Amino acid sequence: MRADILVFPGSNCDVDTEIALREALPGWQVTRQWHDGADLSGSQFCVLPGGFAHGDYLRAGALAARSPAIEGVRALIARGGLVLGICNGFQVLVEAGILPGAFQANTVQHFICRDVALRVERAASPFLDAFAAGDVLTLPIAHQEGNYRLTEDEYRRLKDEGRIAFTYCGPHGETAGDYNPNGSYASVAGVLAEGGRVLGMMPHPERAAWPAIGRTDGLRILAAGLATAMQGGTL
Amino acid sequence: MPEYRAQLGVRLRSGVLDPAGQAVGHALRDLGFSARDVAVGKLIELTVDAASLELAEAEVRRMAAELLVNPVLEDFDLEIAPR
Amino acid sequence: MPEYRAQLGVRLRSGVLDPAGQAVGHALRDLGFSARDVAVGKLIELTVDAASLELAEAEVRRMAAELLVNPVLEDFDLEIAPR
Amino acid sequence: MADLAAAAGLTPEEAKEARRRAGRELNSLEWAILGVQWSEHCAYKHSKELLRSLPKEGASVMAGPGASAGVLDLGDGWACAAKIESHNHPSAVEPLQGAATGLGGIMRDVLAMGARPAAFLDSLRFGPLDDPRSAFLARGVVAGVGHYGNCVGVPTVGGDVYYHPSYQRNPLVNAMCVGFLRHEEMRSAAAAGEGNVFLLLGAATGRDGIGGAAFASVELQADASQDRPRVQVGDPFFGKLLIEATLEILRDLKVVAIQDLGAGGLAGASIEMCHQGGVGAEIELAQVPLRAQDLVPPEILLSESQERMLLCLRPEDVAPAQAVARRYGIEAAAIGRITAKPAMRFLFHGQCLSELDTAIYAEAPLRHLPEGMPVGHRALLTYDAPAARQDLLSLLGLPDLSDRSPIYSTYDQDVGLRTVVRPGLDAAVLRAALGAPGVAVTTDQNPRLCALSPELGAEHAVAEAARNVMARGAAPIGLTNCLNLPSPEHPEGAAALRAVVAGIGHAARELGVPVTGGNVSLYNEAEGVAIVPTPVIGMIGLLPDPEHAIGVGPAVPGLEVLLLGDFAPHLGGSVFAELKSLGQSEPAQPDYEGLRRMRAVLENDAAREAIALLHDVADGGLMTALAEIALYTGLGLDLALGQADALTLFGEASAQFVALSGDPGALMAAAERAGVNCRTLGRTTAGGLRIQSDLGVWEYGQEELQRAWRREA
Ligand SMILES: Nc1ncnc2c1ncn2[C@@H]1O[C@H](COP(=O)(O)OP(=O)(O)O)[C@@H](O)[C@H]1O
Ligand SMILES: [Mg+2]
Repeated sequence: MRADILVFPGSNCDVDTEIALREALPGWQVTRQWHDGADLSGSQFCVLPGGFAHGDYLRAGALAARSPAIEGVRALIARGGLVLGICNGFQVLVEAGILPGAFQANTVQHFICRDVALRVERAASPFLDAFAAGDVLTLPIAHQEGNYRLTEDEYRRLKDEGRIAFTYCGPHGETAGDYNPNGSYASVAGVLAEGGRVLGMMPHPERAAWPAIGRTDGLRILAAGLATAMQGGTL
Repeated sequence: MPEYRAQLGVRLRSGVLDPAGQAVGHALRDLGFSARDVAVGKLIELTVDAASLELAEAEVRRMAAELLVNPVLEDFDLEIAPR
Repeated sequence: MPEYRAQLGVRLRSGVLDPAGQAVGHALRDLGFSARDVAVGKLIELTVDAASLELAEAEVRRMAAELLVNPVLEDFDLEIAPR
Repeated sequence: MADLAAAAGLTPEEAKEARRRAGRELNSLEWAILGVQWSEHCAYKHSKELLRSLPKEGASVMAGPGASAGVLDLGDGWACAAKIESHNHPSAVEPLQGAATGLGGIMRDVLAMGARPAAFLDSLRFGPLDDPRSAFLARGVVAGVGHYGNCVGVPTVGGDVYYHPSYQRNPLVNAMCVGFLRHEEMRSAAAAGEGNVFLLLGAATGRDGIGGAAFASVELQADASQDRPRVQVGDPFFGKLLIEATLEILRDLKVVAIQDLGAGGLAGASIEMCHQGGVGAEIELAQVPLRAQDLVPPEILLSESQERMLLCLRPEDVAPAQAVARRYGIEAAAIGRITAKPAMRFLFHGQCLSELDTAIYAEAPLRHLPEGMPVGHRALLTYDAPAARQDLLSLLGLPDLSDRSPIYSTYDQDVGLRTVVRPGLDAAVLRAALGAPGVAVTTDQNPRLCALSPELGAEHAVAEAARNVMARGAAPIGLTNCLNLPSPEHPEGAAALRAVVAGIGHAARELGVPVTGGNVSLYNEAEGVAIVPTPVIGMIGLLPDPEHAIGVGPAVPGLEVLLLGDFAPHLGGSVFAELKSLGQSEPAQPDYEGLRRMRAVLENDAAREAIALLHDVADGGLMTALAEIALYTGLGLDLALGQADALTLFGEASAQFVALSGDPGALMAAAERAGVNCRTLGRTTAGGLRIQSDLGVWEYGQEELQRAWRREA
């Protein structure tokens, strides 16, 4: 089994993601691939990592979304592979039209790096197999443009289709109150594509995949490939 | 081939929240100015080679559609002239 | 009091490094466009109340000097008209 | 011709000396280069002699002062490169880009040692925040640190910030970078090998920051905006590509020498590399990739365009290096070759513009420091519980003691997966790599103490930095320093420079910590106001097993709260004395013996493992330290302090720590063996902070402390 991390100029969480995937997917081959010339044909799982691809100039993720490597991502999705966009990777997937919506700057107009609480919504996805709806995770965010915009219609559709993966919440899963760090529509922190095999999320699971110091919530998301393989999925 | 200089004014579509504009508006009012309805957009300027003004304009509109403007949030206007 | 709508085009001064313009230029060329000398600036629009066009313009220029434009790095042009 | 020399910032004596050494008149290009090379910023004219007095030897030192960054052995074949540098004047003119390029500059110093940049720290000084200009500068600087660090993919894991009127027009921005490398990966800047090639790697050269080094070496003019063209713009995105390309070239090819382009641009880097290697070079300026085609030779040589490195390579390695650069989309131009003759030959389209001995540029004549020096007084106080209760809340809300998370939460603290302990309290902890050793890192200096006594203040800066890494259980093994001072040409400035160097030297010797390098920033005065002497210390503490550093695990209710160290607090230079307008008296000397003993306690594995959290008593004294523990952990503390007065509650100590422990016996035993006083103060709880003392009993809710600390009135 192979997991590939797509590296764009300016990606800066690619090595971190590699470290975390090795922890999460023992026995898998994990590679980092430079976007130019990337070959995902032997891949079961592709991660678009965090960072500032192309400096986030123009709009976050916009330039990377036009890379030829994105065609490989679309092909992997068509084959039923898993795709995870983390932070900047989520922005790239949105700019590429693979996930809905758009991003704006955080309402506070500056970068935010801190742990947040996330509530797992009712969603069928290999990425969420380890959780029950309502579970509360702690993951760090680190972004400047994480204000995820959806129209009300889009939001309702995603909700009806069970495609909202995470929402920002309080320590006990409550969403009433001031727990939305960046202004995202309805506190949405992560969404799925149809079928649940593509996940985009602003928080960084790879930064919470470090059992030795007690950060582990991200590990369970990154282990999606294992869950799918165990269930005899189509990987 | 003739050169044309294009200028795209990229604005948030009406109805889209503009936190940057709001923040600038606040800051201006804090400084004692009467500013209202502040909007912050982008000004993208570039030079293209094309056989005619029409072709140049068409090329820049394709650039806008393919990369420069995000239609989910943004509108734009275009001015273009020979260089 | 009359209202005026002002539009500031804020550009990097010539000679100042424009990483955004460079990156966008690269991307456009990668997509097969002929774009050159790409510059990314800001477009700031706002409404002011003033007794006359002259006073409105003076007020907006003060806003530019005090907040909107960073003279160390940026130049601007201003268009202003009654609303 | 004398006007060319003067225009380049040289004194008549210096110009005369230059002519004498050259044996001829210099041309305009040579004067321009010399003006930069002999500026204070590049040549350390006033401080070089003094800096020789600092201790540099230590078991861990692999590279010391003189190298682009100091390098310390961490064991297991790992090493840590670290350096701190100022970017004060650029930040006063354009705070965002000034701070951003400060980070970029220090990052490339660490990269030049062959290390992967792994973390930043930022040490900041501003005027009082109720001054709008100071608030503007502070916002811009913090935004600039975040802009560069977050995007370049290097976390910012700590720093310090103080507000003092002397920084109002001359803020300080000191940036520290820490990098990690394997021993065999260490590189030097000494060019060698006749016929080897100089490869200029990175961004194209533009008209950025021309004469920046000279700018850093004069007092700020009232209208600093005239200095605009000297402001540089950083491109962290490009900086990231430069890191990756450079490390790949260093890994795959035999790079003879490498140096970053900083002050003095291409001239500075090439001269330094040749001088260190005792060689010369012939450089063809027409080969330098330009961003603006109309640059003239002096501009090409002196431009301080960011994101560039100069490499000395064997000819056969040039094409492979260029191939790597191309993959990352960055320029790599062969611009010259090494000559055996130790002279710098600068050519433009084949025409020789100048040939001058390397040493003439590299060995600036030193200047003598003028003689001279100043001091303060003392007062007493009667005290009670209500006053004590309120005073703590007031202290926590002071800009110097309040919550720093509004600053560091705008910085990416985690990228790289090396951050074991994030900022928040004392030192941050980094691991070099998965399963590798690591370090605790901090920057410190207290302007209040330095204003009273630059020498004792410098000693306390070292002591505090040592305490902060010790609070993570780390052993201080090396320090880097940035000496921010006013003009050395006035007697007070000269005396302050001498005093801070003496203070750092004294403390470093007492604690056995070598000085691995640093940076001197003089002429920090504006509109007739000189800054408080500000010797910022960046400390590296060794942690063989960073994942088990003190404070990694969570603290829980029911732990014992202990006070370690002799209870000898002092009000001289304290925040409390300032709050109560008591008048200031000179601080006491740091208790070095106490710190050495405390280090012995922390060397004991059982004692270290018994500590859940350790925090030193510093600004604001014992009460503040206790409150900071409650704020950091979210826990309550139930404490019995016994005899208490203003001095014991708020006096500031130099070798005292508060520990939380689930196994106090082990800690007490080790403390007793090391001769460290150890006293139980109480326990951690799930509630608020409750103090019992002979002044009475008083309490604070967690919310109330948080509000005061966050200045939410
Ligand atoms: N300018 C800054 N940038 C990043 N972190 C900072 C800055 N100033 C302070 N911090 C962090 O905030 C915490 C508290 O700072 P400080 O009060 O100076 O340290 P200490 O806990 O040693 O008393 C530390 O973790 C420190 O690294
Ligand atoms: Mg401390």
